Formats: sequence, structure tokens, C-alpha cells
Amino acid sequence: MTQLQPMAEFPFYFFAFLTVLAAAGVVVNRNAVNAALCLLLSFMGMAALFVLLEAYFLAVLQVLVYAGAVAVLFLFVIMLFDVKGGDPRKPYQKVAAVSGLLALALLITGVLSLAKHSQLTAAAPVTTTVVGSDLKDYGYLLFTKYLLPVEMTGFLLLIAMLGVAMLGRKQGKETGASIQEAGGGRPETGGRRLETGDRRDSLSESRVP
Amino acid sequence: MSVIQVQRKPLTFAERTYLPQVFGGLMITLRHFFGRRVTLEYPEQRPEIAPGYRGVPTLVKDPNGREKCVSCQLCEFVCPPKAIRITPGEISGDGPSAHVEKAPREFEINMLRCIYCGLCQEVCPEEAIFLQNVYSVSGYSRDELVNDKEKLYQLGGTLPDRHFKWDKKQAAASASPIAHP
Amino acid sequence: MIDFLTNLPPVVLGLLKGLAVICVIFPIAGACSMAERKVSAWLQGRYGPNRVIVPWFAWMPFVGRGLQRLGVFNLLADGGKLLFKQDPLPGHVNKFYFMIAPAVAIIPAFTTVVVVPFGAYFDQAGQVVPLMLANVDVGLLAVFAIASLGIYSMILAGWASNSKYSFLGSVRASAQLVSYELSLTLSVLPVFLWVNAPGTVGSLSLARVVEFQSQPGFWGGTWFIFLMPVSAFVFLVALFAETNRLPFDMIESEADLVGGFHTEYGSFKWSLFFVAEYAHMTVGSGVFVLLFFGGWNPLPWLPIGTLFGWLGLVQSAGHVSYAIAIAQGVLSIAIFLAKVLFMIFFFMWVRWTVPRFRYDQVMRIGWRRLLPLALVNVVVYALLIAVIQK
Amino acid sequence: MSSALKPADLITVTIDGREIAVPKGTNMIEAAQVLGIEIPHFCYHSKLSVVGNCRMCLVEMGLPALDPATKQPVMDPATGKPKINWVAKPTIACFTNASPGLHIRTGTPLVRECREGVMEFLLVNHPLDCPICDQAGECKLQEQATGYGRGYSRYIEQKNVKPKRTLLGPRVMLDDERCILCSRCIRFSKEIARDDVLGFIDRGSHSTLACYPGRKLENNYSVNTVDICPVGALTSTDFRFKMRVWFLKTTPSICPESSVGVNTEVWSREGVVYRITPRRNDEVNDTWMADSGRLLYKQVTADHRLREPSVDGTTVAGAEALAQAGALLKAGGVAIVGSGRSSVEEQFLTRKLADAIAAPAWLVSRVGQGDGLLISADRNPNVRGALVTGLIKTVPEAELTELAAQIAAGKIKTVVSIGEDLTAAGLGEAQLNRIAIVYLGTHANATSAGAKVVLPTLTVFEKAGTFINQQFRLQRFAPAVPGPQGAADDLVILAGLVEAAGGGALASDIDGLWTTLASEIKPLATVTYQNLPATGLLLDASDFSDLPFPEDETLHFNPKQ
Repeated sequence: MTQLQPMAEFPFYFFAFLTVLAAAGVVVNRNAVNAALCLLLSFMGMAALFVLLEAYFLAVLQVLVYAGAVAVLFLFVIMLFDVKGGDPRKPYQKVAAVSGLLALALLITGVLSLAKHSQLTAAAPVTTTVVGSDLKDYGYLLFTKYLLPVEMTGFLLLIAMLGVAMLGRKQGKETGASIQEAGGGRPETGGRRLETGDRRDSLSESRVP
Repeated sequence: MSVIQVQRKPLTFAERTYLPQVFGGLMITLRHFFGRRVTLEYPEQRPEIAPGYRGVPTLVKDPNGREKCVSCQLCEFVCPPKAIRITPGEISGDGPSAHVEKAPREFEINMLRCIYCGLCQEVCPEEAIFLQNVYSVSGYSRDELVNDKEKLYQLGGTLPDRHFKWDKKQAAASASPIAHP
Repeated sequence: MIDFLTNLPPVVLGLLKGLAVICVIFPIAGACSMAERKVSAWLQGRYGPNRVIVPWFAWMPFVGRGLQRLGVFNLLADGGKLLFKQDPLPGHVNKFYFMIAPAVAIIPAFTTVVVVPFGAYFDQAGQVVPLMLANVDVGLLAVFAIASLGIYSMILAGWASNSKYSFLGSVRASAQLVSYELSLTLSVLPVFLWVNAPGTVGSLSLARVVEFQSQPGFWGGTWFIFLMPVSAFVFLVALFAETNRLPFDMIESEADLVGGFHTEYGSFKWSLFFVAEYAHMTVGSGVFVLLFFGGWNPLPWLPIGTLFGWLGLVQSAGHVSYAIAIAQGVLSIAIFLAKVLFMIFFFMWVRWTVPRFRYDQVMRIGWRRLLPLALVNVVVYALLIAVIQK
Repeated sequence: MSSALKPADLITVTIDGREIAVPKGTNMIEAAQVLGIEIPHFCYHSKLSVVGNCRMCLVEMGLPALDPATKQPVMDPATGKPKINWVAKPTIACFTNASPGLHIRTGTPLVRECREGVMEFLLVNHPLDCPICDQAGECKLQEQATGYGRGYSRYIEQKNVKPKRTLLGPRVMLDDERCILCSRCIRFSKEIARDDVLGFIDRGSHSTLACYPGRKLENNYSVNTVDICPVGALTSTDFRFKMRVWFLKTTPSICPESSVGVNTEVWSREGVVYRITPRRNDEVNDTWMADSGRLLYKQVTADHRLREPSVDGTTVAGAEALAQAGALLKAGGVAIVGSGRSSVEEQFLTRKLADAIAAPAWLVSRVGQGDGLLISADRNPNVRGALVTGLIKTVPEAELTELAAQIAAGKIKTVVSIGEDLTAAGLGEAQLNRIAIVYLGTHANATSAGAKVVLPTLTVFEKAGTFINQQFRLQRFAPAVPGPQGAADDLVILAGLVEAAGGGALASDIDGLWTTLASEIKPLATVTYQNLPATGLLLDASDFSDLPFPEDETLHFNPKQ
């Protein structure tokens, strides 16, 4: 399989779109649980893409670590903290706008640099011995060449975790936090536990009364 | 009286691992696995009814086939869940039981209400109502589970009678010079 | 015929394989539910279900009666009941998640079967060809990865049910599953360290593990349960927790949580959870057998190849004999299946013997007993293997 | 009773060491009762003469010892009180009347022994019939055998067997075996009913109660013998074997038979009335009532009972029938025929209705022959209620001639009849054809059959209310059983009609209505339904003293006084 065949193109586009859409869903979704599940879907799409690249090991790791553990923890935390939904009438505040712009700038920079420094136009031939498909090579690379990036990524994740813990602890006092913007919370928030009539509404728009 | 504080025996290492206990338990259940079955397969096999068992309340007749109940309604009165409903009636005419004067015209026991306490049997002055060994009551409707007089006699049958109170009374009446003026 | 099958387009083949999985696992899970009832009855000195019978079988002189007493037809009755029961959808639930949760439960449970080898035959070159639907290199990890997705069904079911019991059940489930996954994964590391000895091509294939246990010789032919009993023990305990079987069925705990995450479910949706649990159990048992019980090898130090030799089931070189290959496959599957069934029985046996742990006990066992044990186990075996294979 | 007497008339007697002041000549059973001391008795009845033939009320009696010389009481130096000479043999309390210094003792071993002996003899031939005996539960023999009997029998011989079903009259059945020969029934027939048909025949244990040959106990008070029979010897053929008394709930009521206003007790179980017995009221009926009044409960379940509201003969919902009636009332030209059988409250609402639409109102009289005892000539129980509430101004006529004339003149288009049959009240077909009738009543009759709107109401056993009897005594009755499903309380219907006719909203519950009644009707100013005494309240009748009431003398009532 040196080139993506027409037959194989459909799964690629399908999963690629799925991944991107789900990722967008994570950002846009107001309900924290929905967002977390979109994140899961996005992870699964990534795993599927890995499978299409015949990087089974990576795919499995993606599922095992991110889908099987990280997203579960996210959901777990969302449920335990019972994160309340943000105010739907003021979805985008200044902080959100600024951080959004920053993120966009970063994305553009990243894409541009990638386009400049790599051969995106001529796809690299995909071989069965692509780095990462062999367990031993993968392990070797992980503990030598990529040790620093891995550790740094881990450190970043730790910071993110701390941030989440902070936000979770102080929720309700501060506004403009990203988690509040994301909204969410269990359907029974807002003291409407047994009003089943507009359950779906209260799920998607549950707010602090 | 002083309080004796019993110190709990410290667990050994083996006990703290919990594994010997689990293994012991597994052996016990395995013994049952191969052991004798204790289930009674109900419709085919019936449990032995102990004497004095309080089953479905029934009405009985005396050995001469006479209805014993005189509808005194004491059972209706004493029944804690009010399961018994009696419509009293008079025995008129010159039949063999005419001297008893009173008999239930309708006698209903609602088995949905009955709690099998046996107070009706206890209170009956005529020894006409007995909780016998019928224990299986079922029906397709609520009405079916109200035993009427006919059903109650059918369930009750005849029990030996030691008193023959009314027969004696009849004999005395026929011997008396003033009973038939 | 085999040629015809292998020449089918991959999509059709995939569909067929998927269908085969559903057709095999569903009845097995159903049969397990029946077996559970019978085993529990026998372990408690009862008869268990023994009443249902289908007319045609009732006309058979002895077989029908025997099958009836065994409760075989209860399976049909149960299935029919679950299919035709009214399917309740409570008004207070989040309908979308409530509906997909059972599907989310059943998909990973069935998918894991794909990478589990359940038998083998020797081709004419004498090479072992494992019988599995997808021979991927990362076998065991794939099982773990996919199985770990099953937890979403419980989280979704519990959360979408919008009831205290369900929610508590799913919170417990997620915590428990994440906790024991660590021990589970760590416990199998020594096995693969041993299998993937330095100098060989690394693989996580389950077939490789069985192959290792099928080699003649002392170390190679030994089942891993003898080589690393602690690993086997940790794996087994973690497996109980991962499949939510008693004494770890925190998520159901009918004593305190009514029905746990599936309190609000009924009928067919509920039965999907039920089937998923048994599918997990079946696959878990299979993995355990493959890793520690020599897979389809009949006895320790008695590889299946030797058995085939005794039985004359050996392919002559250069000649393709489907008959022999099929006979070998059937025999190996039978051996494997027998072991798996024993494991399933063991699961039930434990369930009807050991009382449920308290939730804090579950957490303590997971983090303060099992995890350190697994870590020490890994270190010890890493050192041991390094010393032995130097 | 004693409070009306001056203290000077009272004498002090001592019963079981406790002193009580009673009028001279008071029966000692009654005196002990005032102190809460029960002296068991069978034959004694406070409203009958004393014969003392059951011997159950034996007590020890003593009088102060008198010094033969000074005729002064001898004082006991130990207690400082007069010395008592106790009579050696017991005496019967029922024949012992209060005399100065009289002492009796009711709890001594001698008295107890006497009672045990009497009980034993009474029970010698008494059959063990309690399971089939209708008196069980209210049987004095049963109670006193439990309270004062020996608790076991020493009698092993054959009991006497006597006839068990002798019909003394159409309503009274005699069971000879159970009779304890107390003679209450004989005395009642002779002294109260003045129909001396009963007597004892034969001797010893063969004594039996019997009617005079060729006669029957069939006077209109015969069932009172059943009431006073302390055992189950006399039973009512109507109530016999119907229900055990311990299931029955009693509700105080008033007999609507005539303007005597006999106080009654309605015995019911689960919405079914089983019998009516008299309730003691010494100002009205003592402890008696007429047999005819006892049967009135049968009208509750009578076949011709109206059970559903209807318009033009078609069954409709109550609200619709009420609306139709309201429309007729609003149309004008209405006359109201009230009823002397309605309660005071209903008559008040009827008056309100008449006031609201300026309609003329009449009552129909029912006059028969009074029997001088408990049935008066006026068979309407509550004509005086209509007078007091102002519904009518004068004693009603039997025929509604004035109404007939007005209908003939075309002035009346609608007649509201409160349970009265207009054809019986003198309206001919010619008149009835010209009017629409709104009929409120309990039972169907010729008028309800031709009525435009029929609104079923409740009988006296199903509602609460008051009657004013011939003595102008306001007496209360309470609901004993629920009415039929489709029937509504008269008060609710009348209040609804008043409102529909534009008379404003009035309370339709008895207590709410009484606040209005008390404020609007002068003689009732201090009364509420709840505080009415059980024996009734005598109203000031001076406003109506010159009206020509039809009643003659009856028990406790003499119009000539």
C-alpha cells in the first residue's frame, strides 16, 4: 500500500471528518458530559486513523490510555463535581474571546510551519515498518529520542489537571472559566430533580437559577 | 456490673489475606454442589402438614350431615381483617333441623383478606369452622377468592363431633311433656 | 469451500466474521445466564430451573426429560420473555444516552472476541496457525483497550437514568474499573517480558503466548500459572473486578443500590447489559486461559502438537488436508472451550460463595494490596528474567 | 329532677357508706345509679310498677337504731355517727324506697352470695342459646351472669324443654325456654299499652307466658315488650335473626311519624338500617315508641325511592337538574308547597327561597286520629318548625284550595313541591296540566311522575336536622346511613335553588346554616345544632299559643294546660 487507494480513501475521510467534528463538538458543546463524550469520539476517530495507517499499537494505546482512562476520568470528575452549566445568554466573554484568538493564531502558526518544513504535498510512502508499528522500536524511541517531549507533554498534562482541579474547586465564585463556558452538569441540577416534563431542555440548558 | 472489654483476637497473616477463608468457602459450596438437593418440587411433592396447621378456614358438617354453623356471627366479629361476612337466616318449617332455628343464609370468607390467625375457629361456639390443611389458594379474579358457603362446606367436609348438642336437644324435646303443648 | 471463504471480499468477510461472533457469543452469554442459575442452585442444594419444555422435545423419551431437568429450555423462555416484555422508557431519563448505553455495552464486549484465539491447527509446514478472527500484533492490548470502553456504557446508563441508585452505581463502576485496570495490565507484564525475551521479535499476540507454552521442554512447555502464580492471582482478582462479578459487583449491589446502573432498565435493553457482562466474562476467561492455562494445550508439559501426534492428526508435508486441519482445529477449540467453561464455572462458584466487599474494601484492595503486589511482581520478574536470560 | 326540688324536700340515705340526698320515696336502684353503683336487676323497670319477683336486686338494709326511751338515734361512740341496725335478711332494692337515715350495702359477701344463688336458679332452665339468640350482646342475663354469676354450673340434670316459637302477635315471637318470668311485658301491656293480654300460666318451672285465649299481642306498642325483655324470650319478628346487635351502630334520631317527636335510636351497619328502638326521653316518650314508627326505616330502601335527578323523566346530572329548576324559578309565577316533614333548616331555606322570588308558600296538613299515647293527631312531625321559621303563618289546611284557585287564575306557572303529593293535596288534573312542577322528595308519587324537574333528597335517616314537636321542643336527629348515590342533601338542593333564584349564597351545611338561623329567627337565637341537648330544647311558644293545633292529649303533653 504505497498510495491511498480510492477504496481506502472513504474510511480515511470518514474518520477524519468524524475526528474533527467531534473535536469541534468538544469546544462548542455547552453540556460538559456531551463535551466529554465528543472528546471520546474524537479519540476513537484518531485511533481509527491510526488503524488505517496500520499503526495498530498506537491505535490501541490511543484507545487504552485516552479513551479508556483519560476520558473516563474526565467524565468521572464532571459527574462528581456536578459542574453547572454556564449562562447561555452570555456565552462568549472577553477572556474566552482572547483565548480563542490565541488558539487560532497558534493553530495557523502550527499549520503554516508544518506546511513549510515538511512535505505535505507529496505524501510519504506508508510502509508496514513505519516507526511505531514495531513494539520494540517504539519502546526504544520513547525512552531515547522522544524522552524529553514525552516528559514535557506529561508535565503539561499535569498543569492542565491542576488547573481543572482549581476551577472545579472554585466554581461558582469565578466567572469566565473555560469549564463554565463549556457548561454541562447532570440533568438534575438547578433543583429540578423531579420535573420530568422538560427534562431534555433542562439537560441542555441547565443553569443556576 | 463491670463491663468486660473483649479484645478481638488479632488476625493472622493468612487470615488477613482472606484467601484461606475464600478457599474454605469454595469447598463448602462445592460440597453442596455435589450434595443432596433440599428443594421440594412443589406441585408433585407436597409438604407434610403438621397437626394444628392453620390452613384455609372451612365450614364443617357433623357426622349426621347437619350444618353446624348457626350464624352467631362471632367469627365475623372476631375476625381481625374482617374477612368473614355472614348473612344470617332462619331455619323454618318442620325439617329435622328446625329446632336449631338459625343457619347462615350466606357465609363468605374473603381469602384475600384472611390472615389465617385461627381466631374464628377459636371463638366458634358450635365448632363449625376449622382451619384445615388446605394451604394453596389461587384464582383468576378477586371474586373467585371469596369462598362462599358452598365452597366452604366443600372444603370442610365432615369432622367427628363429640357433642351432638342439637341432637340431644331434639331428643329431650321429643321426650318433654311441655315442649309440644 | 475454504478457498471460497478466503477469496471473499474483505468487507463481506468482515461482516461474516462479525455475524459469527454475534451468533456465538450471544448464545454463550445466554447459556451462561442459564448456567449461572443452575450452578447457583446446585451450590445451594437446590434444583434450579427445571420446568420449561418445548413440545417436540417432550415427545422424546429420555433426552427431552433430561434437557428439561437441566433447564435448557428456560434459556429460550428467558430470551423470549426479555424480547417480548414491555420495554420501559422512564420519563425522567436522558433518552438519547439512555438508549445508546446498552449498545455501548455490547459492542466492546463482542469486539474483544475478534482478537482472542480460540484454537489452532498446524499447516503442512508444521507452523501453528491460530484460529482467530483478526490476528493483530497487539492482541492483548487490543483486548484491554476495547474492553476498557465497556465502562462507558455503565457511566452513560447511570448518568442518563437520572436516578440516585444508577448514578452511584456508575460512579462506583468507573472508579473501580479504572483502579483495577492498572493491576490488570501490570500483572500481565511479566508474561510478555518472558515471552518477548531479548533478541526475539516483540509481540503482544495472545497466540504467541500460547505458542510459548506449547513448546517442548521445561520452561517453554510450562504453563505460566506455574511460572508466575502471583501474576495469575492478581490478574484473576483484577478480572473479577473488571467484569464486575461478585465479590466486586459494586455497580449493581442490589442490596444497597437496587440494581445499580441498570436500575431504570428493563426488558431487552437490560438484557443487553446482561449479555455484555457474560461476554466480558467469557472473553476474560479466555484471556486468562490463554495467558496462564496454556490455551488449547491439553495438559501442562503436554503440548497439543504431541497430542495430535498420538492421535495421528499430523499433516503430511506438501499435502493440504482440510480434514486433518479441521479435526485439529475442532480438538483444539474443544480443549480451549473446556478450560474456558471451567473458568466461567469458577466465576460462578466464587460468586455464590464469597460475599460482596464493601466499597471502601474494594478500593483498599485495589490500590493498597493488588497494585503494590503487581508492581513488586513486575520488578521481581524483570530482574529474574534479566538474570536468567543473560 | 332533684334539682327542681327544694333542699328541704331531700332526705339523706347512705349507700355503701356514701351519702346521697334524694327525694323521699326514691327507688334505691335509681339512687344507687346516681352514685354510680349498679344494683343488678331483671324485673325492675323505672317506668313500670314494682313487683320484685326476680330477686336479683337483693341488698342489705339498715336503719338507725332508736333509743326506745327517747326515740332519738343511738350514737356509736367509736365513730360518732348513728348506730345502724342492719336487717338480718337481705331485702330487694327495687321495693326499698328512700326513708330518713336509710342505709344499704350492695357489696357484702351476703349480697354477693344472694346474687350467685339467684343467678344459679335463673340459669337452671335457661337454654345455652346464646349463639342463636338475638338478645346476645344486649342480654341482661348474659351480662349479669358474667358480672355476678358463679361462673360454672352445678346443674347436671336435663333442662326443661319448652316451645321455642310461639307467635304472641304479628310482631312479637316468644321463646318460652329463655323466659325468666320477670313479668315486665305483662306489666307494660297492662300499665302502658292498656291492652291487658299477657299473663303467666302454669306453675313452677312449667310457668309460661301466654296470651289471653283468643287474643293476640297486636297493639301498636307490642314491640316495646321486646325492648324491655331482659332476655331473648321476646323477639321482634322484624329483626329476628337479621343481625347481631354488636355489629350495629346507633345513631340518635327523631321519629317522623307524628308531632310527638319520639326520640329514637337508629341501628345500622354499613349503610343498612336494621331496626329502630326508642331512646329514653322522660319529657317526651319515656322509653317507649309505637310499632308503626319502627318500620319507617324500610322507606330507605323502598322500591319507589327516587335515586336519580331527572328532567321530564330523563335522568340527568344533578347540576343540570338544578339549573333547569333554577331557570323555572327565574321565569316567575312560582308557588311553593313546603312540607311539615321537612326539618327546621329545610323549612328555613324554603322560606328563603320563597322570599327570593316573592312566591307564596303553603304547607299540607296531615291529620289523623291520635292514640293518646305516642301518636298525635298531627302526623306532620314539624309543622311548628314552619311556623317558627316563618315559612307559614297559620296552621296548614289539608287542601290547597287557594293554590288551586291561583293556578286556575293563571297566576302560577311553576310549583315547587317539597316532597308533597299535590294530587293528594287537592289539585286536580286540570290544575296540574297548567303548571310545571319542581319536585324535591325522597319517594316517587303521582306528583313526581308528572314533574318537570325531580331532585331526589334524603330521608330522615340519612341527613342531619331538627324537628320542633308539639311541645315546641326542638329536637335533633343525626344521619345514620348514607343516602343513594344520585340523591343530594335537601339543604344543598335548597341552597342551590335559592342561589339560582337570586337569593344569594347560603350555607348548605348544618352548622353553617345554624349561624344564619340563630341570627335571623328570634326563638333560636341561642341555639346551635351542636349544643342542642340530647333531650331537646323547649322553645318559647307564646307567639303561637292561639293557633288551632289539632293535637289532643298524649304522653307528657296536654294542650289544655
